[in-house]
Amino acid sequence: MSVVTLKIDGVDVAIAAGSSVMQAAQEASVEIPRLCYLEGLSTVGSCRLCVVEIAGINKLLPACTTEVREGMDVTTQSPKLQDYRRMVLELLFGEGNHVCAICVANGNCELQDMAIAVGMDHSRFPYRFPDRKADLSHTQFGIDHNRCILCTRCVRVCDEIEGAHVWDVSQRGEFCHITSGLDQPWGDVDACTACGKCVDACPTGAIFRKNDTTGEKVGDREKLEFLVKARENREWVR
Amino acid sequence: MDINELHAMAEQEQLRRKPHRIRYCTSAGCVSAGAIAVKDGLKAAVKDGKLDNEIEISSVGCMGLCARGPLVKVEPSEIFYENVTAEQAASVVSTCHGGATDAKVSDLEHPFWKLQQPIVLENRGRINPERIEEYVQVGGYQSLHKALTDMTPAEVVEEMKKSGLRGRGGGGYPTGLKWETVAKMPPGQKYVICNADEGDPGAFMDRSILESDPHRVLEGMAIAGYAVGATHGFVYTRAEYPLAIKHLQKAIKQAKKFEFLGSQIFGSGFDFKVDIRIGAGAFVCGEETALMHSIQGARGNPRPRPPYPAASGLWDCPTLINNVESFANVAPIVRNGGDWYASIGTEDSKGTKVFALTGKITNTGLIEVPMGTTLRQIVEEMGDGVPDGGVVKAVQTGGPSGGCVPADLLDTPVEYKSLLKLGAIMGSGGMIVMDEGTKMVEIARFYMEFCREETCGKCVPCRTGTVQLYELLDKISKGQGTAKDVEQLEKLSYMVKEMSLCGLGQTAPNPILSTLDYFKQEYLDLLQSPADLNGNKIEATANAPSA
Amino acid sequence: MSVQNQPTATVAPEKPQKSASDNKSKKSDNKSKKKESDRRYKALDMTMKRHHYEADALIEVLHKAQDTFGYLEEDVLRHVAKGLKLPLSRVYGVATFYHLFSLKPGGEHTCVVCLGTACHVKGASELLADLEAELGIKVGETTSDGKISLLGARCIGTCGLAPAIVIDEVVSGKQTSEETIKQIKDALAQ
Amino acid sequence: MSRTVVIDPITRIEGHAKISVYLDDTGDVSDARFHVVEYRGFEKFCEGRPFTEMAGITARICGICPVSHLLAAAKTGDKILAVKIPPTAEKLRRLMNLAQLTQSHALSFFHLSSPDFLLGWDSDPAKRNVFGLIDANPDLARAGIRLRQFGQTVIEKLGARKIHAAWTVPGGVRTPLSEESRQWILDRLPESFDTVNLALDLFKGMLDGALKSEINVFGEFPSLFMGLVGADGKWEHYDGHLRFTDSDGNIVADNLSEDDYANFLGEAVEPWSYLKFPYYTPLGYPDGIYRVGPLARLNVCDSIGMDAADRELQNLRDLAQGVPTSSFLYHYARLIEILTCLEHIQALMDDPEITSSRVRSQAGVNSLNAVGVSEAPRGTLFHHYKVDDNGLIESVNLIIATGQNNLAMNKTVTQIAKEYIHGIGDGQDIPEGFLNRVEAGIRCYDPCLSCSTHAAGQMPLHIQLIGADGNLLTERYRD
Repeated sequence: MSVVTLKIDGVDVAIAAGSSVMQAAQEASVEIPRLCYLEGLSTVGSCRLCVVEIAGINKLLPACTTEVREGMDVTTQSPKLQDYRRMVLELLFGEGNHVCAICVANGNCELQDMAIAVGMDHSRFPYRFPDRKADLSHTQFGIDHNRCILCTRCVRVCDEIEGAHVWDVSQRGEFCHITSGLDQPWGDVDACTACGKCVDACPTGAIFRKNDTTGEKVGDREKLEFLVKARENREWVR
Repeated sequence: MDINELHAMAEQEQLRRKPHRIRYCTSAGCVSAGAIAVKDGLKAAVKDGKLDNEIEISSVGCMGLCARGPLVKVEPSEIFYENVTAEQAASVVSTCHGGATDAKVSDLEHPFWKLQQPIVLENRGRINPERIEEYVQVGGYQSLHKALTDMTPAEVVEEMKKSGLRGRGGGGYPTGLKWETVAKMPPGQKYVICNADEGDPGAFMDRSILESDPHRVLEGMAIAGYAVGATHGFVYTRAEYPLAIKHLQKAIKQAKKFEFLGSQIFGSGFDFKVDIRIGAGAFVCGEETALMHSIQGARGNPRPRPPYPAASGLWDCPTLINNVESFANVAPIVRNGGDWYASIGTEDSKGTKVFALTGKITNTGLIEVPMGTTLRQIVEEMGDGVPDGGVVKAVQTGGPSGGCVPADLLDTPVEYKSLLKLGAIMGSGGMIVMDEGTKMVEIARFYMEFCREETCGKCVPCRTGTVQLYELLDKISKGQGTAKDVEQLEKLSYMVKEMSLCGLGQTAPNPILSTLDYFKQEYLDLLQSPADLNGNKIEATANAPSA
Repeated sequence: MSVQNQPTATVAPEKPQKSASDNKSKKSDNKSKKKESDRRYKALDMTMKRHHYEADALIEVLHKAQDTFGYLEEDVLRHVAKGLKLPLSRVYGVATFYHLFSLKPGGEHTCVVCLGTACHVKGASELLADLEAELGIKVGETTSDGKISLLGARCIGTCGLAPAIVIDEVVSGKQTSEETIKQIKDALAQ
Repeated sequence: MSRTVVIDPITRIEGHAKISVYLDDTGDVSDARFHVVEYRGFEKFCEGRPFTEMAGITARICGICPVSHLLAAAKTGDKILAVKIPPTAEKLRRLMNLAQLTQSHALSFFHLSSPDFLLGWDSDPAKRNVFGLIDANPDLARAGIRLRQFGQTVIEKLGARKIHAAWTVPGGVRTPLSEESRQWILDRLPESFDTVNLALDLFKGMLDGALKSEINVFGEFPSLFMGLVGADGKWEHYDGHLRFTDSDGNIVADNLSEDDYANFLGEAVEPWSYLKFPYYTPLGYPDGIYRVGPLARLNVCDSIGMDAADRELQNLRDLAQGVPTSSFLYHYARLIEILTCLEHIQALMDDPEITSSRVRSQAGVNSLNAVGVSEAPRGTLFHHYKVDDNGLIESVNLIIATGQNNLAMNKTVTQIAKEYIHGIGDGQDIPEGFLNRVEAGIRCYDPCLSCSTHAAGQMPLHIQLIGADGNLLTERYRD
């Protein structure tokens, strides 16, 4: 396997060719903000938080989908990136109805973490207050579309890891939402195995266990990575 | 089929022809202006005069001057009549035998015609798009024959590179380089896609080409397939273009019948087939990765590039994707050589470009001009300016991805580089003229409404940024905005431009940014109170027209 | 859009049957028998077969379904999902992404107002507003009697004739509100 | 010429309200009204939310007594699950409510009301607050602050936060009490007892002297009283049944269940206030006036069931020569309740089961309609939810303690205004001390207007004098 060397925020990293800038950053212990990226799942590059600057390229590129190249010089933090990331988060907070105070994921929410990481304490854009619903029809889990940021981790984990493809995105643009089955109540979808992987994959409080109340959702996100590696490498011990 | 049969087919068509032909335009523009009634009138006149053996009434595709439809052309005298009515049909028929007509003759010396240089539209008014014989009669499929028998794939690619042709869909990537990249990918399954998902409002170049000369596109695709090593092509077209779909379907059927498509074309070892895929109403599918998802039966969500389709496209195979106009240029380039094509146009931009000239302009229609023609020539000379003595305020190019060029910059030549410098783009060819009555904030809002409704919703900046941009524009245009809103509008525009995943989002703020550049005073005049945050009266500094 | 809903005429006589299958009486035997007897499902099956039941043909199949049934009702989507071996959510996601697919029945007649730039510049928005007022519905809606749907189109490519409308497949250009309203009335009277 | 005095907003209460004083032609008071002018839409925006979130949402109604809402919401949730919660969970919930009563009453007495008593009705308004109290009587002020802190810390030790601790959940509570916390509570109890006894002695002394006349003026009128009592008729704050008594100590209704609240409680609406006017339906509106809160709880119970507190209760009843019916005695009742709470906390700390880790019952939605009740510091609090099959809220009704005292509060301000305000001529200002007494009439009830209107707003003061012709004569603002 060939190895390429590159610089991430001035740190030299050597990593297998074909890896992503995101993986290289992890190797270099550089934290890159992200929401749609989850180790073990395919990448979609949709949240745009992980965009980085690469010397010699005049476009911002997402770290999760950009392959490493020999001699790359990557900057993950700059005033411009910080400013743009903050705006992305402001847009996300304005788009849904994110009320941390009563959210199951309060204190354990990646959206919240990202807001803190980029210093977003309020949104300069007006809140849209969309009329969205919660679906508690499943016996064990619930989905509250108010808190969904459309990262599609649930869609991917259900399709790629569990193989049930309960979820998909329907509609378009601002009306996009996560749909179960034929836009049925989640509890009515035959394909659901109630495995709970989407609960663990969800970065916010959108998908949760039904008995969880404020701040009680403590997602085990590493579990998916563990599961993927367990299957690939036959290592069933964490 | 071999070359002799091809020539024989052309000859036969020549022999079949009657001494006179009257061509009527069947494009949507002329049809909705009454072309069908005119056709019925022409046919009736021929029948009544028992002239069936002498005069042939035949349809052609778009002849360009849509504003003055229905258009009728008489051959071999090559006289164009404008605004023909059913009542005038009989007198037009009579002109074949020296009769007189009160139908208005089009002035072919007018700049509208004179400044055009038809390459893509070279068969305009000359062939019936539904008859392959007519295409062959004007030299059709000879370029394909030449490529397959006289040239290696590498030589074809070389000619394309020499031609300097750049992607006519809007991106402007050098076509030859793209072909070369695909050609150099390891052998195996490769695809050719013709992007006919012409979604820009105000653009109908591709529709017109497909409706009027579908074989030219198929021939271009087949040559491309040969050059890059692909055996399967797709035309992805909008469902909103039923006539284009019909003509294309018919053309494919005919081409298969005469073995211009299929296996071992012209006796070579080259196989190529073309399928049509019909879109279902999604502007974003004009984006190449979204388009490929759509062909594969999925939601039209774009994906990050790289990998580019040339490396990994349809079903992860190397895929060449060009738009209709690009493919329509291929046959002439192969026929006449890349150097010939490169001799037309300017240093930066070679060849010709087709534009749909619309909006507040007298001569709306379809034109093909050499690169380097100035906007002023197009708008004022060819288009005869704004009707009823109005004044041009701006010209919008590139649709929702483009920008507005103000009237004082109309001397800018049509070139990729010079348009980009003005914050506009070449785009696919929509050119919309706006007069003094046009409110630029309103125009920006219109385009943002379009983008807001057409964003696929995958990436955050585009999905929700367009909504917030629209709301800001709406607020400002209603006179409820503040200086802070204008500042936020600009900041957010840059963010959406730089952060969005695909071309739709990356260019969506262009109409805002270019109107902010050239017409900022119009924004400021709409503010709640014309004062900045410090209470000072605000006025735009640069390029503000006196309005 | 202009090309959708064209089989209105063929769908209309079968309406009672359709509304029966709409009834959510979940007696599957009854339903599958009905399906077998429904030649529209046969037509759909033939299209799927022609595409070798390839999942990639989903959009082609949905086009056919929309043409055949007039709109994509739930049973049809299920049938397609089963035929192409696709997850329901995937089929639903695709069906709702594209504007030409409709999950609700449209009106007997359609009036499409082109809202492209050229038409916009020449007053299409005002035209649309007048039609909305006349018909008492918003763009994208169907009158309560199911007679006519009012739709907007991105650009129908007849910019030379702006503002343009399409009533039941027929394009008319250079419209005024009065002319369009008259054409609608004529269409409804037929 | 007649006119109206408006005090808006009233200070040293939770929330935003104003008082209008209507003067007749002679400048005497003809009427006075207590208006609540805030509005919030809690009942509306809970619709469509999972019932499990109700504790978190409704706790946000108020920063002073969120525990009351947590408990009412959790109890309503228990009923939706149709489970019996583990015994330790009930004890811990009780512990939290006792701590909440303690801290809220301490706040009311020491921070909000005692400046009037200790510094004087007519003292400088700029110093007539807890800071003035610290200057004048630092030991008492500090003890009061520490007593409140004790209550808050107990809440924090249970729920990990001082306010809005989302710790009570349908089915029980989220975390058990640690041995360490139990020990901390035990350690701090003696000091707390000392403080409340000090305050009791001080206040009792004043009731015999400086504040003697106020008892007859601040809301002295007959009315019904409502509150929870235990199965044995003892003082209750968490469970039990509802009882109405009258001013003579007769039991008017007993063994009422909160489930049937709609049968005996009506809610009237007046155009001049966002605060509803609940009344006891058998007597109609406005004759069905009843009072809730500390004094009502002491009036409806047979006894408290704790030694020291029962001694003080007897003292109160002796002072009133029967049933205490003056709202001024709410202050006294509050101190007695603090003592009661401390004794109950002491008892719970001695219960070996209190640190058990079995604190939560799990179940699905089993009942679609449920009413929960708890005794908040200010009185009885009802939560009524209807949910769909999946547990999403379809409708919510909240009946808040303060609202139930609305009729009584209006009656009290009228009574006080008539007593102190006479012959106010045109252009003549009302002495500030008089206005302060009118406000203090409201503070007897320690109203929580945020809760009662589910409202948002600030709390400055606004007074208006309005003539008989309805014209505004003068205004005064206090920020």
